[in-house]
Amino acid sequence: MQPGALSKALKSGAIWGFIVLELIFFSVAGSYMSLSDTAFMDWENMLLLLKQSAPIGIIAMGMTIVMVNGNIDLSVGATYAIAAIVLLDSMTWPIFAGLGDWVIPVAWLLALTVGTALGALNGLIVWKTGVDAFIVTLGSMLGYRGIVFMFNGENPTSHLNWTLVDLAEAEFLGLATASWFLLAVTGVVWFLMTRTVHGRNAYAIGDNRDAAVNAGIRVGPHMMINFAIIGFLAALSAVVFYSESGSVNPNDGQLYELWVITAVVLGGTKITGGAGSVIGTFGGVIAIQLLRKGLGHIGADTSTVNLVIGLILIAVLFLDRQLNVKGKEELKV
Amino acid sequence: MATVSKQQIGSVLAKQGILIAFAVFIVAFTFANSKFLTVDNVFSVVRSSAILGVMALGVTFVVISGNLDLSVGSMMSFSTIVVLDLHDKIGPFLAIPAMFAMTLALGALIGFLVGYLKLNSLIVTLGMLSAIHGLTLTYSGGKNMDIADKEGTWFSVFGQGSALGIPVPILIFLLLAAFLGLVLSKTPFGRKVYAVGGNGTAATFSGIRRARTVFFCYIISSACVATAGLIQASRSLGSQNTVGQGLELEVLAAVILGGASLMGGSGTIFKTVIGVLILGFIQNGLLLLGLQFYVQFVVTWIIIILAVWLDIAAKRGKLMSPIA
Amino acid sequence: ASHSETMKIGITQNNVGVDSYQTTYEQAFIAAAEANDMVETVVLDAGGDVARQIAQMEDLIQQDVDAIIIWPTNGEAVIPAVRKASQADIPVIVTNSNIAEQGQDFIASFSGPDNITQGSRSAEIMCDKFKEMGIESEARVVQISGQPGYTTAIERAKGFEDRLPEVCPDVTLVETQPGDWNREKSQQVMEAFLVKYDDIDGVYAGDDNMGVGALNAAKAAGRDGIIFVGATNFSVGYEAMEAGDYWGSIYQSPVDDAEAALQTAIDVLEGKEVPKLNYFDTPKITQENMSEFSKPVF
Amino acid sequence: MTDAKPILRLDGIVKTFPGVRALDGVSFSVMPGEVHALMGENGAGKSTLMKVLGGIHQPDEGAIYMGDDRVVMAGPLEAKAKGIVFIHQELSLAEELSVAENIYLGELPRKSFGRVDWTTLTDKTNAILKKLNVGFDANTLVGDLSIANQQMVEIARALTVDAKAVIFDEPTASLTDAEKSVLFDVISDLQADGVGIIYISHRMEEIFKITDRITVLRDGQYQGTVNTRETNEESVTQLMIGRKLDLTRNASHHEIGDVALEVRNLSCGKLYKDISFEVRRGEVVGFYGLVGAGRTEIAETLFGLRDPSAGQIFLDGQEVRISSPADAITRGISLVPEDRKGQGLVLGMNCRDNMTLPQVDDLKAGPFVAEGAEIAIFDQYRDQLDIRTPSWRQQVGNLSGGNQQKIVIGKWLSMHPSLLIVDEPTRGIDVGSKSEIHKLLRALAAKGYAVMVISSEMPEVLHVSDRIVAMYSGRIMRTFTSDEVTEDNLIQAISGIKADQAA
Ligand SMILES: Nc1ncnc2c1ncn2[C@@H]1O[C@H](COP(=O)(O)OP(=O)(O)OP(=O)(O)O)[C@@H](O)[C@H]1O
Ligand SMILES: Nc1ncnc2c1ncn2[C@@H]1O[C@H](COP(=O)(O)OP(=O)(O)OP(=O)(O)O)[C@@H](O)[C@H]1O
Ligand SMILES: [Mg+2]
Ligand SMILES: [Mg+2]
Repeated sequence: MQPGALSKALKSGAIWGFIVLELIFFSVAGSYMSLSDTAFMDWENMLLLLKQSAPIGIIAMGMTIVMVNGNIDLSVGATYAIAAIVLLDSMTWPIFAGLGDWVIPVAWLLALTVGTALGALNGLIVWKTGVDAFIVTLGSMLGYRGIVFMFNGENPTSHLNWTLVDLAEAEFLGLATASWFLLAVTGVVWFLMTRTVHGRNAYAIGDNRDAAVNAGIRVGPHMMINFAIIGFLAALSAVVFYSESGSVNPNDGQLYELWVITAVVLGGTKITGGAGSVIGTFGGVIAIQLLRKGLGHIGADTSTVNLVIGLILIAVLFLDRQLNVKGKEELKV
Repeated sequence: MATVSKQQIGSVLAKQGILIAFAVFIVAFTFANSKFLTVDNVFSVVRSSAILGVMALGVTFVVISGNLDLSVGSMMSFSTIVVLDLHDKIGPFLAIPAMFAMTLALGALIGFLVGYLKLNSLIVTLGMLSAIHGLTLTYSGGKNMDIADKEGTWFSVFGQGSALGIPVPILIFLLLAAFLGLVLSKTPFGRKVYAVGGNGTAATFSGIRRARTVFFCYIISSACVATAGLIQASRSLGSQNTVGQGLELEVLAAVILGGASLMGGSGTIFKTVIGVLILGFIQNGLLLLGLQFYVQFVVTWIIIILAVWLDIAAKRGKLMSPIA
Repeated sequence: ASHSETMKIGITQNNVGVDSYQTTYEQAFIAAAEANDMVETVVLDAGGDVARQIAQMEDLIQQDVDAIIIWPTNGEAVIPAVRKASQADIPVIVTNSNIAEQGQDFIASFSGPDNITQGSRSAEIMCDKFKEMGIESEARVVQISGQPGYTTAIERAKGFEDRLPEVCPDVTLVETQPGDWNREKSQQVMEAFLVKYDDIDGVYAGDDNMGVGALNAAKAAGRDGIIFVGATNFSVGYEAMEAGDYWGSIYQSPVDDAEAALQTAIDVLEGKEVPKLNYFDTPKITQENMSEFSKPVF
Repeated sequence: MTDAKPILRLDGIVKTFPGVRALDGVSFSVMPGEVHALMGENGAGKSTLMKVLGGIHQPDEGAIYMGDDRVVMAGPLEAKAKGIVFIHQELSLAEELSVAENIYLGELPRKSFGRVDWTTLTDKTNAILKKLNVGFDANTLVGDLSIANQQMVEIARALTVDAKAVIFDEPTASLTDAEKSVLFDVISDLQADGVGIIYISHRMEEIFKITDRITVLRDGQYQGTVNTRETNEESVTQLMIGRKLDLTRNASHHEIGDVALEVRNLSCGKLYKDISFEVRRGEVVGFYGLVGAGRTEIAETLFGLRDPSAGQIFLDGQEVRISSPADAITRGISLVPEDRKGQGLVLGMNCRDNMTLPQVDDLKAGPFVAEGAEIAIFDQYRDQLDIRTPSWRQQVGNLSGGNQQKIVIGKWLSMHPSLLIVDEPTRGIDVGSKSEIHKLLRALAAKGYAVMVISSEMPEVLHVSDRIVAMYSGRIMRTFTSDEVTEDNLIQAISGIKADQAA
């Protein structure tokens, strides 16, 4: 074991420890406070947890890449809504009328393409103008939301296709479609970030951009690709979720960016870039979903839920910090 | 000496990029709608921007110190609800200081967490956004808060009164901006804020108490939020729990539009004021043109990016970023 | 299932805390459930997020409650989740705003106000007043609608926009902008309207909160004689009517709303006949008849 | 060699920055197999010239030739593709990545599906590291390495590609002698392969040890090129600074006063143990040791940046607990830190504000900062330390490395401390200014300051110190007076050999 390995293991373990704490707490509290007869840690409930984590989780994987790369994307919620509209609306377009249920893959593809393009547009602006990603995506968070409303005014866009719903509700080996997508995305992004040149370069750029530039890494295209990936994943999340629900409100996906970022940061990704892990993000997503689910399970009311979620976020951060202090002789800066 | 004059133009542009963007924008709207540049309208815009603006003044300190404050919207709801509730219970004379004390206590808590415990400000203030909202709901029982005797209270002066022909919210905004502008640019404390945001380690090595500096930035921010809450409460003499919801991002947009860097260490109060006005005039201008709100969204997007782009392009002397 | 013992009823609300109507609804619901020994409830709030609401539906199904009440965040997106509940033999009662046609087969009943009718009634109130003032041939109206995307906002706007030309064909609706159910936002929108239009005779707001925001703007600008009509009579609106500043609204009580939903659920579980569409009445309220109504508590 | 064609030729390069003409028609060439030194004062334009060559800056005028072809270095990527390797003056590493990934940054070996070929990467890296004879392996995180070892990682990059020319911009600034000799071996290997080497350094002894020719710049202007064998330190210095330099050891003797600082049995975890020494007024005490010997940590403890785990500190005979730098400053202690970019400067701030930062609370006119007084302070130290900057308004980040260091020194001198601690004070500083700083340190001592000088340069320690504390691995091995110290016994002491064990 290399020096520091233990503290690192503890560090990446913090989120898992927190998840275990949550499970214990809600199981115990649930047995007193909940009127449900089924235990919180019921296997079915845990499978449901995985499924319910999918919408945020899939986007969070993309956010991990973008944040490791040293950027941030606040527009994912709006991209998610646009992709959902494209998905549902395109199924009713007259040109696809002859396709029957084959319109489904076409609509999926369209939605994913649009998401990817919107992500790439953010990336292109960041690259070419040099404006900070936070500002660019803060702007497009508004702009993309405006585009959402242009589609259908303030009305929801709906198309309930029961074939699609059945497909989305299907289970394979006991796991729902959404769960499979979440697991697959986690796997692929993990591979991308730890095993490929592109992923390692993303770390290098986020860690020390000047060094990456000096080493001849093409920083701009890398950033654009990563924005395209998060756009794709936001669209994928929409595709997975709206295939099942069939209708999108123009303000759906609002505040998703904040939840996603919270999950990613809880999972140990540095806000300034250069460090972070996909597995950690997975833990962060599960931790948040568990918290929401558990608070509902024990019957907390709205104001309590808000209060508790807020305080717990801060508490996790505090614990994480305590685990990371190197000792008394540490430099006091 | 052609190069020199070009350089001079460049450096003027670099310093005033955002102002020029602002001017261009005002002229364009004035041509588009004759009502735009009337005294009434300007007052109306500045008055309704005052609340956002006062909050942005405080957030400017936080951002320059290298941190974020996403809790301002939720905290503003809190101050508004509290002062309205206390107005009828203990009277405005006591309600105002009591509300300030409570809001400052929240600011102190955040300042303690971010400054002294060195927790990441994005997550802390995100957490506080949610927690303070919960607190407000608990405090109000989720109900709207209204002053019973709306006609008979002098409390309305902060939001509705005017002095010397100028609406009081505008006066408060401008006076506070002048005061905080001096604090930031001329006092030792202001210097320390820049140093801490620019390089916290170097600031510590220079004997600056970084934690304390950050702490006071959040105190200033919460004092501004309390002031904004006061104006808000006084303006409508009644309020919902969600009155400030979502303002945090608008405030941040204004601060950034003014040219403060999220990395910390740069930005000025004057530029933030310009940023606030740009946002206010965009919203108002588009409304006057009768555009749908979603067109406003798209236009705001484009203007934010163009303004910031112009600003940094002028600074680096090149339109396109040098990133390969 | 036998209901000799307690009934477990789960509710997932749209977005508690966004306005006092929903909060009062939640409190009234809890109070009504506590008053009834036979009922136990799980009260959940979707925070306006469809995904969270669907997850809550799944959780309630998984917890095997006896009935689910849903205040939909989106009248169509929740249909598959409602179908799941009905497939699990859990009756679903929709409250406050209905779900779409395709989902009707899966629900036991809808209980709530009729928002389209509310919109039409507001149009009638406005029109009647114009006629009384004799300006029905040239009056100009602006509309401040609720949060874009919400069924309630859309239905009320639709009811108003459809009905107004029927009753007052010469009144023009010059512009509509959303006020997001938010008093402050509405005030800002109204300020711009006032600058832009020299002649505004009437303002229709999607609820009284926004209506009062608009009223504040008009007062600050010193523009008198504008007729304000809202919906969901909040206590601020009621007070403004008392003061003579605000003309009329639609009286709708969240307590009635909540109690009706709970009672419908109990009736369904007890096997009683319930109508599919269980509207509770939301009458017109104006300065003239307001003494017949008690001041809203929210 | 004289007949050979240069591999690389820069012709009439001009480069201006706002307010600064950094290069004014500079020409320069490198032969294959040659080590060509580039010298000049701080801010003379050396790094800028190399950045032009490396594609980081585009010249305003002038041309670059490789062989007979005119080339354009549009960016670092092109420069690299053309066989130019640039080892930067400031560390340019990604701390969260491994040594191997850093060495091959931008050119990780690939397998199918864009995967990183880890086996090849590790093998190649370990081969290079073996050549460099360092104590870490390919998978170590760069952030866990000391500054010196990080510098070695930078140097390792020179060995990864088939370089035509390698630029070393002050590679030895933070290296110890052992590492330096490894570096020189690497350079002579490259030389043997016909690679052209450009070597920037302020250390004369290195220049005369390894280079073939020397080109000198002054204020962005070309001063001439000489064969190293045909010149000497004195004339090079004269070329650089335009005057002669007095390099004699400062023998000024003055009264040594009372004990200003006494440290008794001080320990700080594993960083250092059982440290005892004293520094008197009027005395300069040098601290010499290998990197990692714990000298910086002692300085940081005295400056309130670390809590000692045991032991006592006395200032003027009074036991004190120094809780923070602010506390240390009020007790009259100044610390010029080791890492100027990270710890010394706020790069985005202007020169004046950086210089007066520690005393900003004291320079007041009413509630405001007295800007006039600040400018006066800045002007005083700009003149005294010969800081090259167009005005106090310039951002410190735009100054050359050496001038940045002078700002840090000025900042702490202007505090008029009673105990001045300087950690590697002349890292990256040109010969002229270095001797000025040495003189200054002596003069401060003469004024009654107590001065601690931490340095990894033996000549420097020998030159300025009245006494020398030799450290090894967190412990004091021996304390020498200036009469008894020799290079040999000093080297023995810092290598962990006790005085009584020595021959
Ligand atoms: N990006 C920049 N913007 C403005 N001025 C710059 C910039 N980079 C360098 N300069 C200026 O150009 C001049 C030459 O700097 P350079 O870094 O080349 O010096 P140097 O010879 O390497 O000095 P040192 O020995 O101190 O490293 C200096 O006056 C410096 O302030
Ligand atoms: N045992 C060690 N293993 C790894 N790194 C170490 C070790 N000891 C010290 N370091 C690191 O090496 C660097 C230099 O150490 P330190 O500051 O103690 O040396 P120093 O004697 O001050 O030498 P110098 O100032 O000349 O570099 C520091 O960054 C420190 O963290
Ligand atoms: Mg240099
Ligand atoms: Mg050191």
